[in-house]
Amino acid sequence: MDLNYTAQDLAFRDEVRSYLEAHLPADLQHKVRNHKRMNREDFVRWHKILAKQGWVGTGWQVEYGGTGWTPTQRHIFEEECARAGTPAILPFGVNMVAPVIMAFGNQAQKDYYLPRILNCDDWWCQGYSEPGSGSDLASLKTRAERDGDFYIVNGQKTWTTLAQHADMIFCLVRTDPAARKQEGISFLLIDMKTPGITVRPIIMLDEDHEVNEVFFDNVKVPVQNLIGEENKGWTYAKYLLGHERTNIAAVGRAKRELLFLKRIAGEHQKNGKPLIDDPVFAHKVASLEIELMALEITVLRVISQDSGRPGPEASLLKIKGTEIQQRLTELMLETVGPYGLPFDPQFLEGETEHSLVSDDDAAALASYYFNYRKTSIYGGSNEIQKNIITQMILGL
Amino acid sequence: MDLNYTAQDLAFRDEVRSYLEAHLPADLQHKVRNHKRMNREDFVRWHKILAKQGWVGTGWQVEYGGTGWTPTQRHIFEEECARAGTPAILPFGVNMVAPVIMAFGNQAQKDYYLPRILNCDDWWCQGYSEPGSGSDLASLKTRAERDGDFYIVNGQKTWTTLAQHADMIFCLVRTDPAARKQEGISFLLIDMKTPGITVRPIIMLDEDHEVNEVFFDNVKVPVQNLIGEENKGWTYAKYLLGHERTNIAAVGRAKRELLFLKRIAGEHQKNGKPLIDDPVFAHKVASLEIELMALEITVLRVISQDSGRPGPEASLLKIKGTEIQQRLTELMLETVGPYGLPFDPQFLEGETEHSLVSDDDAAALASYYFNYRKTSIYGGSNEIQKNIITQMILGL
Amino acid sequence: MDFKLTQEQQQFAEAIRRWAEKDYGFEQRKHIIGSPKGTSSKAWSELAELGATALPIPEELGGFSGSAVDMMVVMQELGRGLVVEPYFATVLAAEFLKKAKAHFDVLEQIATGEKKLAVALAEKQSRYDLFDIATTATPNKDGFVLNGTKTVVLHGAQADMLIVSARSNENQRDKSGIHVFLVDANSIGIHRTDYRTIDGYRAADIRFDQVQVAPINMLGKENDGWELIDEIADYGVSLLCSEAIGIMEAITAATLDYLKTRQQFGVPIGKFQVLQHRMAEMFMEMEQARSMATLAAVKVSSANVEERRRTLSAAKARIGQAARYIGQQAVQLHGGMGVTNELPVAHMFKRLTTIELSLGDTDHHLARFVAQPGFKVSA
Amino acid sequence: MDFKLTQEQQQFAEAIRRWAEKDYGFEQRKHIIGSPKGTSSKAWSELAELGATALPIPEELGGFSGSAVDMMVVMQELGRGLVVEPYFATVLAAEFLKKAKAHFDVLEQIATGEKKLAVALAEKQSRYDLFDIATTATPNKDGFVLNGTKTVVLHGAQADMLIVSARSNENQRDKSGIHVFLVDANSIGIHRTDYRTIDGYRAADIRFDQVQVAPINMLGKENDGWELIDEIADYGVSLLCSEAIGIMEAITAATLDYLKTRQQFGVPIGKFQVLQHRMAEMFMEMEQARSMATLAAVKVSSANVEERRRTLSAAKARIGQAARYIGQQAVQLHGGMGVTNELPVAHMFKRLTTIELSLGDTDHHLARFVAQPGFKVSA
Repeated sequence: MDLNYTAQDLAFRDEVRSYLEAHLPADLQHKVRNHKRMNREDFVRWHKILAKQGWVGTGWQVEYGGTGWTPTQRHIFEEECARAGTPAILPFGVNMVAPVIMAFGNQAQKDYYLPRILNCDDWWCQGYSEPGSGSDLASLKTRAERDGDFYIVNGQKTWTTLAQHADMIFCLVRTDPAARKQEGISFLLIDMKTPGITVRPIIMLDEDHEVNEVFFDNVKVPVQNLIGEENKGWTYAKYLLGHERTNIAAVGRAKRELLFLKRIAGEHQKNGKPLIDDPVFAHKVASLEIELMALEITVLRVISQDSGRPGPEASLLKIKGTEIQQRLTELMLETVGPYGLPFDPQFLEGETEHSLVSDDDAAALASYYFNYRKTSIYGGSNEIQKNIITQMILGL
Repeated sequence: MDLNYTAQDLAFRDEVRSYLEAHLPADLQHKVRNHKRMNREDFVRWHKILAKQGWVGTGWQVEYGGTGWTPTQRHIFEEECARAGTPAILPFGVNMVAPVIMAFGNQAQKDYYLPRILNCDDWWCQGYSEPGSGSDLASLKTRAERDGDFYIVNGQKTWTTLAQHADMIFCLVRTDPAARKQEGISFLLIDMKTPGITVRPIIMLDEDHEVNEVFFDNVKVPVQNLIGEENKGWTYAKYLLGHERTNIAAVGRAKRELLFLKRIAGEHQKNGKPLIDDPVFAHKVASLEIELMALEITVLRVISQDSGRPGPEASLLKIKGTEIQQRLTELMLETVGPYGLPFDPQFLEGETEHSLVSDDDAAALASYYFNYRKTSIYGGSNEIQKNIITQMILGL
Repeated sequence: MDFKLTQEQQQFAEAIRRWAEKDYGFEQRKHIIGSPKGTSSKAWSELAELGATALPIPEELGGFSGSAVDMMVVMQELGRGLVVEPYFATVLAAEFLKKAKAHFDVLEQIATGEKKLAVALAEKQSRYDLFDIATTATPNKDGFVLNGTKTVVLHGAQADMLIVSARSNENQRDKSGIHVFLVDANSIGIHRTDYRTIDGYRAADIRFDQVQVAPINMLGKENDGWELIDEIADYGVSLLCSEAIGIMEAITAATLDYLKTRQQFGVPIGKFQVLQHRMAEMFMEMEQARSMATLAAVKVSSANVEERRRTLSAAKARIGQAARYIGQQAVQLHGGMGVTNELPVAHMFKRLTTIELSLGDTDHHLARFVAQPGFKVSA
Repeated sequence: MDFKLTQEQQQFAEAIRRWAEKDYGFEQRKHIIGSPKGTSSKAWSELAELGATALPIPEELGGFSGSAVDMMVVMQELGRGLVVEPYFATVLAAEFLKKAKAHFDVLEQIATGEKKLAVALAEKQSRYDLFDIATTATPNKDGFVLNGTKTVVLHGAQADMLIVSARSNENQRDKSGIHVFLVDANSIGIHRTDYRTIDGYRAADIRFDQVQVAPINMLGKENDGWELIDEIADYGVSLLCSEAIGIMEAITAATLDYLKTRQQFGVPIGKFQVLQHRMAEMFMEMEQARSMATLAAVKVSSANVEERRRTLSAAKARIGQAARYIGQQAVQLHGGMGVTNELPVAHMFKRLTTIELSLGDTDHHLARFVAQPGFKVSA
């Protein structure tokens, strides 16, 4: 039993920390720390900075341009990024489609796509969910019919994150409608510029444009864009779903947000004293902080147990991680109270000065609270995660 | 909209209150208010005092010796009894078997049993649950086979409250094993002195002897002890289950217990000040008190809506009532903390002086907390109550 | 004891409900919110025609002398319809004039729908302590001069007149030394910044720069404004509680409907026991909240000040808790659809949330409940 | 970073577990609890033979110099077996002697199992504030004279010697002026009232009536006992946290088993989704608690006092919360059987409850966590 990092790990942490201090642009950091909205350019800029350093493929093997880090190093890197307040490296390319290409793609696909992913030459999005499928992913209906050297794709995807910026989409499509639900599904890569694709925004409850519907109307996709074998797509999708859960607990970000919460609760007053000195509020913050302390150890236990790829315990990390994130947003909104009501999307985009009496800190917090309700729904709702614990861990 | 009692109701309340002040024996009141254990004699004494006043059959029609009170009057009476701290009138005779006898019994049964119930000449207990039946009551297995003028009863009942004191038991027995689950059940009254009956105590987690197993080994029961028709017992049982829920919210008792909680939280210290002045603890008490205020209004809304016999809303009252009762016991135990640990059953029975340094108030509180875990289990577990709400109110 | 609504109350409720369903539907509302003004003159006229603006005004001033219970009925329906018009702000302001028995002409104009008002009490530092006032009222020969800034004034920019609190002494958190004024919103020296709020309403920051107010415009007793504010804030709480009940009914019904129709794994999701019990919890929360909203509407008129404060704070705390649970769970049970702006459920959730943060949140009111002298001895 | 137990730790755990299963089963335990003494000399000898009593004692005094993590392993197994012997009391007392580096003979006798000790700190008024001491220590020519009463002293009547706190000044809640003594439990003037506790343990009220103590029996520095008490109370907290984890594992396993075997409505009740998710919640609570118990065992030896206090209070608070949830839900899922004394589940529930109330409950430790200077700036 030794809960300390090794000297090597500590040296690595210092290296990452110094690098981030030197290379993270102040304007991006400010946006992240203040819960402002990130645009395409923000994401790409940060991705390319990290790509230059060779720190994008943190879960990739070295042969593909990855870092070859240990699970502990990856964890440290993610924690340091969160601590500093970097924009996210969006997972759709690096952590979702890339592992599938590495595992099941052919050499040409690897040679073409992987370097482009590392360097953010393509913006990827994910075509899994469909209207009506919800938690029952395998019930998807989008059809792909073989026609010579092409598949003709017809159907609709939904909840497609940031598809409005995307160059490429990876899709689950049904190639054998006669087969059973999980069979007859294939995994296709589709160029978003192909005629017949329409992207329709879905506006979220904080009025942000984060997800979309993507419509396919006789979209011609070259057969060389098929990953692996036809009708084996569900296997690849399940493989990917395992990968998706990396860092899902988001302990590092939660620690940064907890500091933010403590700071604003030290500035807002209750009974003429800082809110953080109110025993009732302080107890709520303390309970949350302790939950986070516990989760951090739980994450480290999972990492130390295996190769860094969590099994069904990932469900626990997802549930607890999102509960903590949501609770943080609740307490932030409680802290600013009525000063959280003013709504100024342009300010959140970083385009205008905030004209209000109420402080800048408060401006994004209601949106943040509302937006984060999604975290217990997406990536397999927390109810689905409990089903997984029930079945895979408890054997009920 | 008028949330005040009428002048008549207020006069009635004053009458009840004065009566209880004059007639409730101080020793019984002391036991009740201090969560001590009641013995057979305690229950009988109070029952007979009320019987003299004619206030036992509060839900009975006047023709059977009942009070003929309105639902509001019954509510006021129950509230006043709770406020004063009277022993309970045990429901098994008055509120459970009596309504069944009135509705489905023959004249001889009415003439014989009902006056005896009012006057507590017989101590009744309930033979419903069986090992293995749990929430699935209709799966009962106890057999009654007709043999001339008798039924021969074989089987086992369990969770039989205070059967160790009982003169009579009303039982659900299976008279037609070939019929479907809910059919083939009959409703029998059985004299506990009949040869072949054995009562085995089940000791509760607070070591109290409150429930029992009752074994029937070729017990001969005269056929005139059958209620209504053979094989129609399930109908009568369901009728009774509706009656069982009267006053299940127990608002009056909770109000008395809340005062007890506030008193002891004013006496125990935290940080050198009364615990009730600690903001965190005070908030917990306040939340509970507000829940109770809400429940009181909810109860009154239900009473004012119908004839006083709640439908599926009774499930809400049961759940919220037991949640409040359990929360009260939690906060009481939190209040006394380690002083609740000493365990002296003889003191709880009222037989000895408490020899400990720690105060008398604390003596029963751990037992009380542990014992009250049953409230979310018995009478249809709170999970079953939520099923009822789901089906009967929400139509899911 | 009687929980029934009168026939008139029921008719009033039905009239407003029909109007909201027909003339204030989801698309119309969206359009209004997106308009430059953020409110609808047409809707306001219709509310006046329906008698809603006249309801709380005394009969002798052209109103219906509606009680707090009458107002409960209306607020429930406006909640159900998610109506974002300046009704709450106006009737809350009207209550100041009624209690102060002053400016009957304004009350008459409120009744007819000619005038809208807003209540400018909160400041940057006050949070939920409305006695925490930095705005000053300095006496001069013509009355008083106001200086200071009020913030997040609900419908402050849409109002014709404002109720404003200001201070005569230096002690920012002193409960004495507070004046309350009725001020024309277009007075010289008033600068209003209008903005949207997250729930689709409008609010404003209002700066008072040497604003002259006549002595006749002081409401209630000099330096004694806190009592008036405290009492009327409780009235506002009872209105918000009722509004919340209307929203809870609508959001619960929408969620129940979704559970019955949305299919997953081949069955309606309402067949999953976990979701069933969640829905049962939402139902119970709503019923407990409804009980407290009813109690609040009855007790807000209590002459016993402690009873009023105690009950209203209990109601706001309980309803805040229910609002959060019901709102969050309604969204959760709607899954992905719940977090878009495309269904009413998200808008109901947002309004339930801002109600929790208006006129004191759950913790604020729990603390106020505890602070009442009777807390330690009553049950 | 390494969360693995050493091979020795695993072997130790297995040995204790086998012993508890074989020689300290449900019926044997019931018999011991019902016996006049309430503990078992035989079990104590066996624990000594297994090396449990020697584990925390320094090697040079016949022990194994076991670390807090070693003790975690043992306490988990004693928790799993619901062992009611005076092990916790004795090793907590031993820690006073170890930290004070005194009375090596007593430590040797603890290692061999010859002596049992208890810790008499709490008083009628102290609740969880162990510095709140009314018992007085008056200096005289032979050392000190103790007067006062300690209450709910765990295994106080079964102990051969007692650790006692007493005060040299008049200020009952002053953190200075506190002495700690080692006192022979059979000294003249000591009156012990033995009784059962609700969880099957024994405790005593102990009156000190002019009890003479020699100067050599003062532990640590004069007037400076609070630091010692505070540190060792944290050690006790870490032991209790580990014990709780052992119980949680057992009660969770028993409940899971019950869900799989108990039939209702024709299926195992574990097929009902609501009960499945309840069980999943229990599992998550246990895992979060386990993380904190591990952290506590590691950080209890930290030289950074604030880090120690902060972590130990965090652990006790988190485990108290998990203990309550898991205990209550295990009983609930067992239905009627859960509220009888006939299954181990009820006894585990009771012990989990009393652990929550020992050495500071959840609120006490949350407040202590908040009171650490770093709370406002650390995460």
